[in-house]
Amino acid sequence: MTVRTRRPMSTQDLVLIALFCAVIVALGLLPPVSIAVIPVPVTLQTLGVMLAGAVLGPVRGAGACALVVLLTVLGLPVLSGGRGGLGVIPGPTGGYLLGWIPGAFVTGWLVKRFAVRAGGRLTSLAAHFAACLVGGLLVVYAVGVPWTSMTTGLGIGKAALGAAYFAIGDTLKAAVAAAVAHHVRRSYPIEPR
Amino acid sequence: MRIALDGVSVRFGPRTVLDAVSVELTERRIGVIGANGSGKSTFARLLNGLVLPSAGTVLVGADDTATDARRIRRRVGFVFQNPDNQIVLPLVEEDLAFGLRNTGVPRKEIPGRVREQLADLGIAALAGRPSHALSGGEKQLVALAAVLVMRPETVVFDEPTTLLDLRNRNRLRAVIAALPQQAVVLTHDLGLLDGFDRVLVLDAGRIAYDGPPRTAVPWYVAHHS
Amino acid sequence: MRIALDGVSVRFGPRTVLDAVSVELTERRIGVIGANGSGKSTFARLLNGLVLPSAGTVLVGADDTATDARRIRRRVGFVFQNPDNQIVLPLVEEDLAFGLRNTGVPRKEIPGRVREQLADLGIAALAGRPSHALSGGEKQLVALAAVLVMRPETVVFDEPTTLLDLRNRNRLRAVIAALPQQAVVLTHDLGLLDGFDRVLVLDAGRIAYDGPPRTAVPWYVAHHS
Amino acid sequence: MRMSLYVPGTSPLHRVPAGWKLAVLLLCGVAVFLTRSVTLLGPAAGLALVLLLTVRAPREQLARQLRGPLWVLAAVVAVAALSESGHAALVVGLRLVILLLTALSVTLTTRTSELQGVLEVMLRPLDRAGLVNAPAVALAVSLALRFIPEVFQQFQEIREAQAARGLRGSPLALVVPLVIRVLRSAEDIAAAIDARCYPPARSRHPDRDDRLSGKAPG
Ligand SMILES: Nc1ncnc2c1ncn2[C@@H]1O[C@H](COP(=O)(O)OP(=O)(O)OP(=O)(O)O)[C@@H](O)[C@H]1O
Ligand SMILES: Nc1ncnc2c1ncn2[C@@H]1O[C@H](COP(=O)(O)OP(=O)(O)OP(=O)(O)O)[C@@H](O)[C@H]1O
Ligand SMILES: O=C(O)CCCC[C@@H]1SC[C@@H]2NC(=O)N[C@@H]21
Ligand SMILES: [Mg+2]
Ligand SMILES: [Mg+2]
Repeated sequence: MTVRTRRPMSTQDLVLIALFCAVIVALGLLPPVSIAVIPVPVTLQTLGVMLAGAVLGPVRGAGACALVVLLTVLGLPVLSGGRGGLGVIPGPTGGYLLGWIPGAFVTGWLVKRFAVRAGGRLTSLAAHFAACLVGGLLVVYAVGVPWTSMTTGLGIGKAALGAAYFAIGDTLKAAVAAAVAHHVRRSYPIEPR
Repeated sequence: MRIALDGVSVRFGPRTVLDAVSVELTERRIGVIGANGSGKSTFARLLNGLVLPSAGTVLVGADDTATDARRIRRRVGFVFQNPDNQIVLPLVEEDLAFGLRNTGVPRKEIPGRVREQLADLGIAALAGRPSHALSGGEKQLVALAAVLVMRPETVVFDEPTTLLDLRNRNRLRAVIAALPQQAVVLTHDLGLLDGFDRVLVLDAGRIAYDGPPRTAVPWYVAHHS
Repeated sequence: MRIALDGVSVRFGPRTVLDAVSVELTERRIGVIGANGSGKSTFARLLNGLVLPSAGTVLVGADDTATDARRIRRRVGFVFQNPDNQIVLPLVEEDLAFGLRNTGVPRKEIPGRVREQLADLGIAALAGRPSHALSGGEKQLVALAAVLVMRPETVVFDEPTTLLDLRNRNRLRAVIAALPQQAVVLTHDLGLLDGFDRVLVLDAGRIAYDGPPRTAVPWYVAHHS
Repeated sequence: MRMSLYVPGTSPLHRVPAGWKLAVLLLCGVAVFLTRSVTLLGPAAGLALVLLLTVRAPREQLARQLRGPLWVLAAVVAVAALSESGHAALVVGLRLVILLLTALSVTLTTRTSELQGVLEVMLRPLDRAGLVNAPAVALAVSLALRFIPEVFQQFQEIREAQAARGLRGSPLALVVPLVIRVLRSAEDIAAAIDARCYPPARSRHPDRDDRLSGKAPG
């Protein structure tokens, strides 16, 4: 890591934001782990969202997600299954997509606040896992569920049913993201910010 | 080991990258050279089923890569140009152990095999070092160790020396020379092929020349500069 | 152009990567060689202020990299080892235009200068191509074009040939030989230095040898194999 | 990999300036929620369908963009029909159809560069107010477009390298090297951008680079 200390948001921060945006998109290009007939996108991209927060920290992590949203709105096929375009936002999953931004932020904030300082291997893993779960799951759903309810006119309860579909997958992804972030922090630490 | 390609073509979309290649590899030291884009990496990936032929068959021993890819991957190890692609865990010994654990080697045997492998390559001292902070040459050797610890019968190297200085290149050359296994080496570094048994020159997806390095290297240099 | 390092040290944390280096570069063709980790890339990055000295000063002409980095970047161009990391925009012509826009070249002049530069290197046909779909050799030439289009007075190359085959390497060598500018070339490919005016051999952050390639290369080979 | 959904053509929709299309789309998005009348929503949905058909996009492109959302739509309509009423289900379905089809029509007929232009115009007041660094956002978009194929290729390379090591299924073996490669290359890419005189000198805000951070959390 370079020791030249620069302006608060350096070129490198900008590059990291763009690269993690690319990682999130690339994870969506993988053959999706589709669960039978569930019609909604169960996507590895949320793994990327958690990683962006956990590795880069709150500001840059949220920046990477905001960039994904921007590319989506610009009509680029960046979401899983090669989807994109303005129509995603008013669609039923639009809220989840927007929720990625505060989701990554909260993940990053929690990691920065707690996980970085965690001592032992298990504590560190657990702290990362908790951060990914709170940010990448709870916060994302907190935006996504009401949004689904609003755009579809369904009650909150029924919209939450959709979230329940995702929860198992997203918990697994939080575990993977936590392990990855923990190992990356040990091998190639960058300061979360 | 005997690796046999019979009428193998590889097409990516409309593009023919390898064109009806038939060749039998039995020698211990085999070099593959050719221009950028001539098909070397594709050829190498055929040998352990990372790429499957669009036509023809690839036999490794008695196994067909199209149907027995899993077994073949354990018999044909692959060292890539960029060691960063291979290294997963933060410490060198953890990383070697990671591969063994994932293929179900009994836990108790693992530390012994890791130590032994590192010693074999003369890098026992790296065991406890952080794998991502090693120099290019050291990383290249660790990536090789991570492949060899799985005990493949053949090792394929795709441009293993591009990032190395003179000393590390010589070291890698010595390590390759000393390998008990069969080795297939793809390279632009023609000096690496001294003492090899056989060199294939690829050109636009075909074997344009096939012979000992003494004649194959000058042939390539004459045709490609 | 005259580039002068005076008592320059570079430390990363506890680690001293360059140690009180003083040297004056005025020749037209300067090679820098040395083992992996000896400090070559750090040395090169000093020359245009991408790395600033922890102690000492780097003067480019009359400018100090510590205070005039912006002006120096326009005078000293930089070609990195891995063109993948250097081509920053999606289309070739956009990428060449990027630097020009940053330096305030009038918008109307930009397309003409871009075309001219691509034609100079014989790659006019690549203008509208997406950067990620180029071959390794093409990428390296585009990266060079993106630097030359800024009309630097000196060009620094950090291992420009590692990914190239024989033909592309020769092409790049010819391009470097024909450059009107001063060139500083870091490389493990010792053949690249034929005909250079001066070669520095770095070892553990110090200049261990300094002389013409005729004597410097054998010295390095003798001390580093 | 094609990075844009744009379908070249000369339909009326292709010729409308991007800014207008976006403005109308936005209005439309608000309007559908102002009514529950099927006699209004029904014809509107028909109109949206006609609009999409005038674009003359390749069938497989349409199918890819519509398949996922139509499943969601079906599920939502089914739940609404079962739990509320047929009428409610119809209203929800028609609303989503209108939004989906009009947005897709705009997406298919507008170049990324045109949209980027609109983005710049929209960001301009925010930039002036010092809330967003518009040139930095534009550069971030371009960088992302440049590096999406690159990162995807790195991912494939890593997948191969791990498969050759017998570690195909391990998520750790795939993602850890990817993240580390990305972090490592960021240093070089940033140096390459700096080496090409970024940020531009005659910026109105000498401290402009701080500003993206103010915007990022959304
Ligand atoms: N997955 C793929 N899809 C499409 N084209 C491919 C793919 N893999 C390789 N190619 C193309 O096939 C040709 C041969 O590629 P290959 O990587 O085998 O060449 P190579 O001889 O290893 O080149 P180099 O010396 O640059 O490594 C190239 O033109 C390449 O662009
Ligand atoms: N930003 C940095 N932070 C910490 N250490 C660094 C940094 N950059 C370089 N180093 C260390 O400084 C030493 C010299 O690095 P440098 O890249 O200059 O070597 P090099 O001669 O170019 O090597 P190579 O031939 O492998 O490219 C290395 O040990 C490297 O790990
Ligand atoms: O692709 C989209 O349409 C936008 C993203 C919606 C995916 C959400 S995010 C949380 C939840 N977990 C998943 O795997 N998918 C959904
Ligand atoms: Mg190759
Ligand atoms: Mg270097």
